[in-house]
Amino acid sequence: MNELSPKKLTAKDFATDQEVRWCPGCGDYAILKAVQKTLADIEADPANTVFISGIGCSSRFPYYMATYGFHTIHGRAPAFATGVKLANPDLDVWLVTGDGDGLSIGGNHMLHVLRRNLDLQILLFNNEIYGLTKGQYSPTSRPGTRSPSSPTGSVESSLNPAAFALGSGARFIARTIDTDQKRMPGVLARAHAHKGASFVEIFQNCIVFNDAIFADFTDKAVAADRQIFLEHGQPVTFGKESQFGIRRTPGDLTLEVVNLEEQGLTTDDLLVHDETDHLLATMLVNVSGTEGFPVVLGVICCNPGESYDTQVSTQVEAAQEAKPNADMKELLYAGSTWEVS
Amino acid sequence: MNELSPKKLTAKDFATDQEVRWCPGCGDYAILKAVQKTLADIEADPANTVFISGIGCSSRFPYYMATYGFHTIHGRAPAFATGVKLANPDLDVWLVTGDGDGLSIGGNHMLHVLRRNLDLQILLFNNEIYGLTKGQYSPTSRPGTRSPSSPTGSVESSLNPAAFALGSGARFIARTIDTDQKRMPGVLARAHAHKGASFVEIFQNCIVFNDAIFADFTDKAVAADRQIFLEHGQPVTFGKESQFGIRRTPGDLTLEVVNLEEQGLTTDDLLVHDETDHLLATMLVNVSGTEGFPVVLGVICCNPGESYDTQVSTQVEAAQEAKPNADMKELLYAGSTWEVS
Amino acid sequence: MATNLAQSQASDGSDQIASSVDSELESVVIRFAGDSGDGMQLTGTQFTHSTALMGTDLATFPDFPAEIRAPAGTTFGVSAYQINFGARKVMTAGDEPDVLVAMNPAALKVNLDALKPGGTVVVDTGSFGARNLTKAGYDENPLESGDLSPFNVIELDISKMTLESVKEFGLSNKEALRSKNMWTLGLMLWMYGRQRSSVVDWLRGKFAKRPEVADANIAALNAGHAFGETAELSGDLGQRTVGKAEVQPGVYRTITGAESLALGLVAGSKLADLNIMLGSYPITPASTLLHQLANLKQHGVVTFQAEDEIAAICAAIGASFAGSLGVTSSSGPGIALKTEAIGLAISTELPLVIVNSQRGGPSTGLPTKTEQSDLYQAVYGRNGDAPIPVIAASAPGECFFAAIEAVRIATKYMTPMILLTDGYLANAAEPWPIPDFDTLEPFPVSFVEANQEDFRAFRRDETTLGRNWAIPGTPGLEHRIGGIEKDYDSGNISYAADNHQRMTDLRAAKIEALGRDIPEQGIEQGDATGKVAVVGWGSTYGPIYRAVEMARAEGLEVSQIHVRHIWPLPSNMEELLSGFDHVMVPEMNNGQFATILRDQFLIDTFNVNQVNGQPFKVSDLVARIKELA
Amino acid sequence: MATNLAQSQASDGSDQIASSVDSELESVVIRFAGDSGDGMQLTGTQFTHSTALMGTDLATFPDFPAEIRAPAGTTFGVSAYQINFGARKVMTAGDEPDVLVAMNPAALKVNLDALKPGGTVVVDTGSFGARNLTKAGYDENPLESGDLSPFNVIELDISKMTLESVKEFGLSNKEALRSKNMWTLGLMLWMYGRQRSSVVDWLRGKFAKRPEVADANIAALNAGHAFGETAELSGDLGQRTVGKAEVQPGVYRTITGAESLALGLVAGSKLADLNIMLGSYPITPASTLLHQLANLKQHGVVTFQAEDEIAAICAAIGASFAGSLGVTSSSGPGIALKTEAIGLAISTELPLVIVNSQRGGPSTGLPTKTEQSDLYQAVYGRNGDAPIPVIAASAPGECFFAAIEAVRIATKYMTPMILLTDGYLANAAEPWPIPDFDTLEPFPVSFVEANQEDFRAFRRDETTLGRNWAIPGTPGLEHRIGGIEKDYDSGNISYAADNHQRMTDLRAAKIEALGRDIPEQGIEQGDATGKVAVVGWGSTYGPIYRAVEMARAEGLEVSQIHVRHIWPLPSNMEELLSGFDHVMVPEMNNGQFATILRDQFLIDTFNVNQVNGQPFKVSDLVARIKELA
Ligand SMILES: Cc1ncc(C[n+]2csc(CCOP(=O)(O)OP(=O)(O)O)c2C)c(N)n1
Ligand SMILES: Cc1ncc(C[n+]2csc(CCOP(=O)(O)OP(=O)(O)O)c2C)c(N)n1
Ligand code: SF4
Ligand code: SF4
Ligand SMILES: [Mg+2]
Ligand SMILES: [Mg+2]
Repeated sequence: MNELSPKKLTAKDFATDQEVRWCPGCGDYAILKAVQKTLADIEADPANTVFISGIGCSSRFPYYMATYGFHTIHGRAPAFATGVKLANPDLDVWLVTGDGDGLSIGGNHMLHVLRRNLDLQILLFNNEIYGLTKGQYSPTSRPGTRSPSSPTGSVESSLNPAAFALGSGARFIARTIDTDQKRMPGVLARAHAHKGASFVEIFQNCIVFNDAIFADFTDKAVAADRQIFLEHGQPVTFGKESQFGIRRTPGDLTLEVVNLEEQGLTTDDLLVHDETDHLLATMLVNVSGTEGFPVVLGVICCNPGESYDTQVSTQVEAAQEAKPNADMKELLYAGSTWEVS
Repeated sequence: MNELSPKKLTAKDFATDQEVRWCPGCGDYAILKAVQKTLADIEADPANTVFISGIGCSSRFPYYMATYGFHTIHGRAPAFATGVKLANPDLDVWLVTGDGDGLSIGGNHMLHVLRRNLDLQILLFNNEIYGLTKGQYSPTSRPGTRSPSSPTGSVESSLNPAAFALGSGARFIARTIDTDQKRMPGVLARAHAHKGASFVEIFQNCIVFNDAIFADFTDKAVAADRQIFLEHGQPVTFGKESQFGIRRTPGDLTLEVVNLEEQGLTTDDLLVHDETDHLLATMLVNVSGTEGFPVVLGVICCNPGESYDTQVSTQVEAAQEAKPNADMKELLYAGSTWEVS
Repeated sequence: MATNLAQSQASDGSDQIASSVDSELESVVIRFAGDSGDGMQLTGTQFTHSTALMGTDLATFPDFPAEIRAPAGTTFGVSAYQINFGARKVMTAGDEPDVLVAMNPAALKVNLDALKPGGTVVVDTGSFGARNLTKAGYDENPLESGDLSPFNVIELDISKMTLESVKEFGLSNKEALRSKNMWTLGLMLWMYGRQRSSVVDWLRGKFAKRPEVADANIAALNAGHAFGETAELSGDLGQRTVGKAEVQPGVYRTITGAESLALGLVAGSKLADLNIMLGSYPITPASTLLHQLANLKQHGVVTFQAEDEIAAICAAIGASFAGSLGVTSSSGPGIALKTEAIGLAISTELPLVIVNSQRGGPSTGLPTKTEQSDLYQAVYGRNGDAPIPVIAASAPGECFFAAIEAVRIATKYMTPMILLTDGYLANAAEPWPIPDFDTLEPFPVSFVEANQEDFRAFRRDETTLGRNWAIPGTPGLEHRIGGIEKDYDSGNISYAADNHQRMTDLRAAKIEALGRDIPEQGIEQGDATGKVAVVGWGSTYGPIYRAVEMARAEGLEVSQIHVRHIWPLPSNMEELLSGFDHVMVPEMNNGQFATILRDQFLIDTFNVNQVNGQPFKVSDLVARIKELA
Repeated sequence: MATNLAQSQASDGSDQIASSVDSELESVVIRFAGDSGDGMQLTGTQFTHSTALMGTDLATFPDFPAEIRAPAGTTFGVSAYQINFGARKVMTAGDEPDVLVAMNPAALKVNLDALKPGGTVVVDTGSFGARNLTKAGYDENPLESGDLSPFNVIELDISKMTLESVKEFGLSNKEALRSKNMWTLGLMLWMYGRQRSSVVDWLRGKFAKRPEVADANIAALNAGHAFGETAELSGDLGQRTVGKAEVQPGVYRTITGAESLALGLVAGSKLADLNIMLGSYPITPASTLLHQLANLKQHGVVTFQAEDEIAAICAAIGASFAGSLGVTSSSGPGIALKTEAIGLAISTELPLVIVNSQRGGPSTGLPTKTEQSDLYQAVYGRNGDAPIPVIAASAPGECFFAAIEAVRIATKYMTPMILLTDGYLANAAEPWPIPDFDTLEPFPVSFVEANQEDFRAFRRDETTLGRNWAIPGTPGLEHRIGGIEKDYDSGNISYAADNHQRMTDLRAAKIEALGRDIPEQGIEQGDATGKVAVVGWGSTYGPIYRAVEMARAEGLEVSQIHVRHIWPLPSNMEELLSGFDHVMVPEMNNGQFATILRDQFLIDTFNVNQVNGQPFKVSDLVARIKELA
């Protein structure tokens, strides 16, 4: 810990002197602001914090954080993060990636870092497009997306990042929106508090190549009716007057949207969010945003388990305790030896 | 189609003259037999059939099939298969891979071939170990597995291949066991009949490095009580006398095991398997084999959608129809030209 | 491409003529520079197009930032487009611009150094406010500080005049200002007597769905043009005439390297009688080829945007296995990822064209800058003894022919092969005499026919050593291949020591066989013996051509040799080089091709290396030639 | 390693002595061959161990099939282990065995060709049934056909005698037969007068949980030994004495290259005062290093079995960034996958040791065979101008010192570096004088200290040009690095043309600086000038040593130069080579190191290339030397 800076840091203290190089109006600016605020809120130590990214517009992020940072190569950030944590588990690691970086070329590392449950925060900036390479469709782009590489429309199904993460064994899943400055720092703080791999999908607007792709649920006019912000232990409601809710379809293994007043129901009839329930999380992210269903935001799943780096350290420490005098000489002389004189 | 061989082929006709090079007693032999029988059953045309594999003991498979075959490089078989199908969508492609090949180094290609829904059959030989490289733990190895690379026990969580496949958007998921010669051909034939990516996990015994790892549900003595073989539209029962069943836990979003007689229930009270239900499939593969739950086998999910290769062909054909006279000259002269004389 | 035109030369050693004569110029270099958002690339392209349509020869150099759209007004957000056009063969985009159009202070700051002394600067004073000056890092307004005194400065409030010209269309201020580039283009078109009609057509097409935007842009274009015509600006802003080039008769179009490459691959596939399956993953500056080919489905082209570069090449190899022409394309870091799979294609002897659009390295390097530093990777960069043919394209239009040659080699020799281009070639444009496709020699492949008795997958042609290509779907030829060493005949796995030696020798012999099948190395300019041979490859063709031409004009005994076949080298190469006292090898890398020449022929080379992301300057090359000749 | 021992030589040009003398032999080569399931590797290892314990010098060559456990009785499932041991310095495992132990017909079939004329064959007749003969592809029983007449054949029903010896332990027939190898080992130990005690200890340890199995194996071992002692087999099966070697005094152990490499890396990390973080993905023959290091957690070693080779190297780079010694290890195809990331390590100037255990290529190639064909990949195989130091280990025990040198270079020069070993080195064993760790010079790294005023991540040491290493967790040094070109001072992104040139030059200068810091190239044997210099690198050390020694014994004017520092080359290399009329370069590849020598020094080389998965034969090398000397 940095003993020389006892003074409480503000969001501004986490900004670097580097000029920010995103397109004017890009959603990345808002995320940067929220992350800087989060670090101030959680009283992060800049010396102990490392931002690691791959390649993409989003992956420029580390340059703008006054912490340690590593802008690596395309898709491999989770692997670098793993090495950093194995070398020094005390470091606080944040990973910034995009839908192309993290789910196209980097899908495998994403899978395995989640499966292993390395202790870090993964921020996936999902703008459903390759920004940096000028607008080709990505694995999260919707079928039919016209782009330079799909002039007659993409014919690929889009990946649901949260469902993929859950299938990969993720234990913390959350979602937020670039412009949601009010709630994003809270979600990020939760991700940080979770010891293990925390996967946060951030809906991010690429104003140049995919403008307004999330407008159907982020526009102010529709936001209240098209977004659910989950809270653990709370009944799941939404709408301007919390007039809607989600409940288990009676007698079926599904969820349904209800109108409390119209259907004469109370919040007691509603699903109570249980963030420790992996299967409920899977259900929620699968129905999220489908016909008639709002988009599910907030902490969807938080079901901690021991982290990979902790377990590795434990084994190393155990070995060191078991052989406290392990030195080079002992090692060189291990096994049978003989002397020639 | 091969017009010269109207005679019906037998399983033997699908064997090559190459000496089979697996360890004596390896589960791969049984799978080979079942696949050869399946091809005979479905009257496959050897000339039109291609087996593609990566690297591993399992990936030696193509050498033993009297069809076209490509033993490629580690983890990349899905990508080769994609190229084959895009070049010639009429070919019938089978992909053989292992838990290391398909889920460790090849996890990303697996994800994307499933997401795109390329029309092929994927046979994942899961022996929960790296066979060919002499027994290191794999992504499906259970935590604590001792192996040359984890002498004090692996500290990684194991991946559930079927759950991962579902999270990746797979539309056909099935499971079978190497020794189950009776039911495997039926499962494989179903996979073949499904147009799109069919993912079949085969529990395979590696007698040398991971012997009997599946014995707790494959041993004859326990098989009936520890396996569920799903049938679409049928109530889910198991046990020697079908005395057990699965039902939805009343009032909860979970499944539970019941003893029909003891609990005074009938098959009408049980869950009826619906293979088109993606979410039910996710539930089933997640509870499968956990405390008190048998292992779920058979066709778990079959919910077809248009395949990637078909859609690509459709676009190419549409372009060709729209410009039936597209020739090189037209192409060279496209755009503005001027003449210098 | 290399035609010997006798002509007068600029004295400063560059591929351009000083603009001292006002009325009739032989060639002019203009650089348009502005914010990324100012549309300078479009302006440049449209100017190029109008110029080309008039039968003027030209070469261009687009130079843009890595950022998609950097914040307005910053120096790192400046985007530039340079064009050299003239009444004679133009080989480069010019060392130093005669005219710099600077749309804001940052553009001025970044580009002023390049301007030739006495050159003309056109600035938009409307963008020289305090905010923009600060952003550009100017403490003082350069228009007032005297910094510009060595130049002819033309100060115009382009912003204001643009707003004025489009006000009738009711656009927002922001939107209206977007037409600044068209106003400027109008002025420049007037200045050099080019037509506006092609620009108008293009605007109508581009904004078909927003006719008011098209109208505004056209109005701005016309206003700029009219300003030139009506404003009483003599001398500095007078109209110049640039003569027509003496170019060969024929039908022309403008073409960039990426376009020409796409056309060449399609042409090659037609000559080979195959469909193309391109597996690719976006990466700068290679993506353009993917974009181009994605639009050519009507020619039987299938494009696969893979999840990564590895999947891209593996899919291409799979497609070749199944009987298509597999093609994959990327740039340095992406090619690096393909290394393992290239080894498989070599081992299984399947045809494959691998296009590398080189960019600044190592690692991510300078993605939008040009470089030739992936030659080592191409020739040597694999595990095992894994030889592979490598050729390099040298000019935008020539990419077409290089691509055809690549397809020919890959299919005839059943081998993967690497075609090197670079960021400069990909983006640079030139007028291109459209070739007559019917005169090109076809080289159709023949797949093994069904039910051959005694078929063996690894039997091969005795001359080319290319093996049998038998594709899935063919009855009776079922066989299996893979990356483990194969029996030289059946293709079955073989661990035999002798067989491995035999196959290793065979893979080397295949390359030697190809060496006997490629054209002898010619000489671009100069005699077959002499003092200095300047040996180049790739996109340095233009600057080297001009430099050698100038040196020769001064009477120096120097010849130009430009190599397309990097590996194997043409069979007469050693003899050719032995005829010169000095072999100078200019490369935009640290001497990679020189390594090959030195190893192969044990000749000393004089390496001229520049690794700064920029093409060579003609004047620099001339100076280096003088050191030797 | 190279000690000049005057000694008599076998006339057939090999590193062994004909077994013509019955009582006291100078050296003997035995090859144990059997089914993969017969435990030949264990037999060989145990024989080696017992032999080494007696102070006899030795070298071994394990050669096993790619299959894990091929079906019993097949030729492709034959596994062999060769040992050369003797009363003098032993440099190779021997060209041809004096004694072949063949546990079944397939083993006989595969190995008989290698046996020296007049050599001895020990066969287990119990396994020469019709089924096994057919599986091995024998139409006729070779024991009856006369095929073996050139040899001394010792026919023993080892199977039956083994069953007999273990019958008291109540094992199944199948299990009992597993002890055949111990019976055979017992016999061979008796024959060469070695002790059984170390084998007994090992069996007790290995089967600690199944004492009945240990007992059975020990019984078989003793029975084989007793058989030799009691059976009245004179001559052919008499006891031989192999004298002690005149080896340097000291404490010894046997060591394989993989073991020695692991120890060297740990030693290097201790000398550098760092912890190791190895990122690796299993691959033959590199996995052993992962296995070795996974067992050394008590030395602060962390091992990460990554999901693939890319993740493995990226994690290692991440660990270096965070202040560990990042190490990654693989073989050809896996190294290929690491190419892109190596570029990043070069660009970010982080220390990293990349170990390549070479195997037969290209592509999957021959995974269990040895080769030196990844040198091009190591020196040249990257995009961009991306130089990296490369060194090669030459013998099992020497891997220890090569590894230390690798760690020294990587940390001192802040650079990734490649250490080449190969399949032969990884598996071969030799007696090793255990070095005194305390005499090794430490080279502790110093991280930048907290809160430095005016800290710049890319400032560097003036001599080594190694940059500042400032690690996360250190207050006041927060900074960001990446793969885009960096400002030469601050390390911030820089697209400036001049800066890119400067950084490119700097990366090249770093390699030159290292060139001044490595030892001058020495001469292993012979004079500093002469007719022929035999220049080798890597695991060919042994055969080349013996070949040069023999040629010199015949009076030829030949010297041996063995290069550890492949890139950069030692500074005196050019001068050294210029002192010879001929430079012969033997390589187990198609001439890759020769390319470097030719390019660097413009000298002609006489390349001796063998690419068949096997080490050179001494006799072959001698013959090639004679062509020149
Ligand atoms: C190995 C490699 N392949 C390809 C690229 C080119 N590339 C850079 S970023 C990118 C995609 C970026 O998309 P995403 O991750 O969604 O980030 P965004 O720009 O949208 O924030 C690609 C394909 C590269 N830099 N390196
Ligand atoms: C690029 C590359 N990395 C590593 C290897 C080594 N390798 C071969 S197979 C294998 C794992 C095999 O495991 P799995 O896929 O589960 O197959 P199994 O042998 O168990 O059937 C590995 C690591 C390789 N051949 N190529
Ligand atoms: S291209 Fe899109 S994602 Fe990238 S900086 Fe611009 S707006 Fe943002
Ligand atoms: S190692 Fe295991 S998986 Fe491989 S062939 Fe042997 S038994 Fe089968
Ligand atoms: Mg994106
Ligand atoms: Mg496996």
